Amino acid sequence: MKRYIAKRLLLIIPMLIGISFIMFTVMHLAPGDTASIKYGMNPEVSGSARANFDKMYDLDKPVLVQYGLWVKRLISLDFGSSLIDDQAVMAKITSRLPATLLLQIISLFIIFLIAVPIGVISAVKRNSFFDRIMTIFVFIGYATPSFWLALLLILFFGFKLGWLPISGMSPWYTAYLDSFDRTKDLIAHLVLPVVATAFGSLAALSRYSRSSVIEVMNENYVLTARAKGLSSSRIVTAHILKNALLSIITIMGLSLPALISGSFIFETIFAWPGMGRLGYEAIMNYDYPVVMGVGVIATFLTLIGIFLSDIAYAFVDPRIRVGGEK
Amino acid sequence: MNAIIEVTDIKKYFAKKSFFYGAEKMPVKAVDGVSFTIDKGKTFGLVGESGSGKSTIAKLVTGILVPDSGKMSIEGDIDIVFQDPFSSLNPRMTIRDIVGESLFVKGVNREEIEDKVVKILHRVKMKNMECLDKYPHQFSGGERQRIAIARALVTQPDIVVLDEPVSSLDVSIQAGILNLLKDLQEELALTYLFISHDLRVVEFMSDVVGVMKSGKIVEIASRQEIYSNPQNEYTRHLLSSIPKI
Amino acid sequence: MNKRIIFGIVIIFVMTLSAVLAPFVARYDPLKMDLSEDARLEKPSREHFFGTDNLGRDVFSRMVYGARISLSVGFIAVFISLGMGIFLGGISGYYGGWIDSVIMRIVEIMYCFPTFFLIMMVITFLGPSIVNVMIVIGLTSWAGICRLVRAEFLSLRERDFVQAAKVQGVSNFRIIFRHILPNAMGPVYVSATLSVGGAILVESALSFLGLGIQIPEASWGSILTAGKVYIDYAWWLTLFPGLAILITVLSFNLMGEGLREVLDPKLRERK
Amino acid sequence: MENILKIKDLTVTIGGKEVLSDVDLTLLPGKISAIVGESGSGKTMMSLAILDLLPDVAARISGEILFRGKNIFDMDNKEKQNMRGNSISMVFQEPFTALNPVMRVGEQITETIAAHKIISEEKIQGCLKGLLKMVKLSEDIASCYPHELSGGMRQRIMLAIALSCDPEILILDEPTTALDVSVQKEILDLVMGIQKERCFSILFITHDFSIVNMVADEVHVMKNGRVIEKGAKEIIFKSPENEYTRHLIDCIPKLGDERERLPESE
Repeated sequence: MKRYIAKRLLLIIPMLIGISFIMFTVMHLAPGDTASIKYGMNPEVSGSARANFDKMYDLDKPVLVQYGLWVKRLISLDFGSSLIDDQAVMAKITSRLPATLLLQIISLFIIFLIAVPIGVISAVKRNSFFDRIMTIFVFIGYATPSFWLALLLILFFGFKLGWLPISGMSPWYTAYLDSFDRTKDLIAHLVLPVVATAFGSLAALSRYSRSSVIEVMNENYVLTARAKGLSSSRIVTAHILKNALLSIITIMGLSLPALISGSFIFETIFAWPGMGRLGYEAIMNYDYPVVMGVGVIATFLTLIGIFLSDIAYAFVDPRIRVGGEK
Repeated sequence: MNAIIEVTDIKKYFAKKSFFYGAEKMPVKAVDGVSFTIDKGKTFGLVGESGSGKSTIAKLVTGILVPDSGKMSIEGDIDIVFQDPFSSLNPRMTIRDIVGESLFVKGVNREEIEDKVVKILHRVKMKNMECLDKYPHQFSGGERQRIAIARALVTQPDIVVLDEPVSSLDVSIQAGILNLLKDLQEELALTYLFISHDLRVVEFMSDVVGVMKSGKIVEIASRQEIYSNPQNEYTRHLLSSIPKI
Repeated sequence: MNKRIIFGIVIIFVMTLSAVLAPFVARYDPLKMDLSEDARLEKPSREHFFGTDNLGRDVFSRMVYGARISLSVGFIAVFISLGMGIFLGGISGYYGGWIDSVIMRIVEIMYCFPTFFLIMMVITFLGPSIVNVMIVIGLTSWAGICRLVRAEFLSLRERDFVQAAKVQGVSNFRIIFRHILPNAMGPVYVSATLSVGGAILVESALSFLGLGIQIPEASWGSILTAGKVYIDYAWWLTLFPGLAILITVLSFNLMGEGLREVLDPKLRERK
Repeated sequence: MENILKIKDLTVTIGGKEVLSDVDLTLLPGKISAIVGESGSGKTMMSLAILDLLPDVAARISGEILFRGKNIFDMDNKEKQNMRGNSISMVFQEPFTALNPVMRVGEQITETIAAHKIISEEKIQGCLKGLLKMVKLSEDIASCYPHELSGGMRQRIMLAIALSCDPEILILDEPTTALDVSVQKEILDLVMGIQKERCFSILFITHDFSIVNMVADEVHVMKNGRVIEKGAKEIIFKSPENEYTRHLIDCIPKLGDERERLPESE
């Protein structure tokens, strides 16, 4: 088990290198090779930034050498500084990270807590009224353009009904509130972004949970459990759920990249002061150091998430935990 | 003696893959120094329990796998019939294409292929000849095994490896296939390597029998010797385990 | 026949047909502006089924032409990812060894990476255009199909009919194309159908962020985006394009799920 | 003698196809009855029907299965649960898939006891030790997961589960088909030994007449969902009335067989 964890953890490093290399190459795809053309696209780039940029990327050297040097600096978490305002990239990201993590983790919890029960109930009561309704919900949820949903949410709950705030996380007035009201205000600001973020994954995961539970229900050991005279609740909780959870955990891990991808859209729509919006703005401004920084950190977070799901999997599955494969 | 197959001290180890990357230190010794010879026109029966390495021998002799060490000399063409007729026939090919493929890849022309395919299907006693344009799932297990035998024999090989050819069939079907194999051997002067876990079937089919355990042949002798006067402890144990009628 | 497949096919067929026959289906020139006060932001009516936009253009006509772009992005992107996925997955699964290791590492990277960010980067740096959008979506979405094809190849490679073909001296080329590939395609069809919907969604999200199709051409996503400024008093500008995307993606998903039910032996009744 | 299980005119239809047709069968206390048949004969359906575990998909059932005089199709869920694993228990063919891979085998045994008996945890653990000893496994096996055990060991665990509540009827559905011959012998000897001691009834389902010869008192031969012949073992083997029965016995190669060819059926 320890070896398993260590190996999984070590795997993160080559993945990170591979992904950052792809991004690095993509940046060099931008038309023109020299820094001046890149600046030409954005008049906001200041003189000192240009100097920084040249230094940061050693643009006179071959791409591979440039990449090597960049990785060397990355080890000390030095992503250079922004071309727009000269701030250190790392500082910019760390100031935005908590907002993103808050939104993502809450969404993840909500997805898990709602989708799995929906899937299990639909599977156990297959073809019931509940199952049919949920199937329709799932198919629609899966096909809905999420940004469109976000717009509709803003239209109804923001403009028409005026129930919920539609943008930002903590406006200026929160400084004057006590902690209880501040939390209340934060929750109000979270509702719409969380709903928009969670909606698509919710549909996907409940569908997936349903089919994994059905698959497990067809296994011979479930027949054994029934032949033993166990009650149906015992069969579901002790035999079906734990086995179905194995594949659900895997898919949760694999859905993280989609969730992070969503953050670039939703943080922009809801003006959420997180890393996703930072990344989007950086791309639009050709702010390469920030783009690279956001890309690497986003990937790192995804990899950590997948690592955690691997650990959870190993924890549930004795074939990995105990070993001794026959 | 005119040995058509001569296998000397072949070995095949598989690196045991652990759950994720990296091989474990202890390889599985699937075949661990096996030697035997088969005379022309005879049947060599290879019997053993699961994991004994008998199927690996089939793959080594037919060239699907390459031995790590040892010598094999095989005089003549060789073909194979597998255990499971549900998996040994390509579900998306017609019977004509399945049986005729080995002729096709050798560049035999269309009429000749058709002719040979029809002849061999007659020979394995496929009852209706409308089967040519049908697909494997339209046949029963026994019929599929006949088709598999036809495929193996269409190029007129000298040697056929039969890897558990009746193990997944019902006993009443099994009898027909075993009889057919005996008939074909006589008509076409075939040499068989007959692999099975069932000592009774091996006794019925073989001239010489080898008993395998954990990658090694523990006893090898004529059929009469093995069944009436077994020398090895394990052979005796196996024989005593068979329920008697 | 499966109800879901029929529903999916009918809708996709109608959408595709009206996209192809756009000049006959649309009643107005999609680019014709009418800036007079009473022609702009008109509500849906008999004259203009889906109303008019801020420049007085007929939204229905724009959407019929937009279908051309949205659908072709979906189809071509999937075509690219299908080609790459089958090729790489096939050689990975059939040959194994170091080729397999290299390809699978790349696939894992694609899996663990928020690809949307990469797509945004590439489109921005290369400049947004329909062709770029198609290619980039295609090049970033092959990993799933690759893994699927590889898994099929790995298991089919060990099947007895492939082993038998090897014994009979059938060439690798023929084994791959005659024996393995036809048997591996079932799940690939399912995945490809579902991916078309996915690609349409990604294109619309890109357009929404201003990185997709550029004016004057329009996809459903960009029509929707242009309308979002007026969401408060011209709801039809966002509602109809969104619904069009939803219904189209839904049809592809239903068709894919239907295909899965038909093709997946696990879902069929057990013998 | 009074019967313990009586099946009357049982007909089961799945998806429009009759898998069992007018089956009659009587099980006597303390006796071993075998059901022999080839694939598709409906023998597995029989065993599932007795525990009312037939697949839900369009299974239409007529006829009666009387356990101690009560029709199991008239029982409510509670009564059925009480019967399954307690009065009638079952061992399946595939020891590799019949055990839950993520639960320790000890718990898979004890949960059966806990489901049927109201006794203390200590006593349950005592039962567990006794059961493991009975199937000739060491006590520390209880903390293993199924993947750590061999096929034969797993089938012993299945046997321990099935015997954990002292059933009156044990159904064995091809219990040794997936095992090697030497392991088969051990398992069969074990089952026969325990049965002699405890005198429950066994319904032994198999395709193999040589196993029937080894274990059974009574034999039922099935073909295409029908029982085509039944009777005491000695009679069936010596003078089968039905052509098919005779063929099934004759077509197996026997040790020391002098025949050049085996009889083929049409």
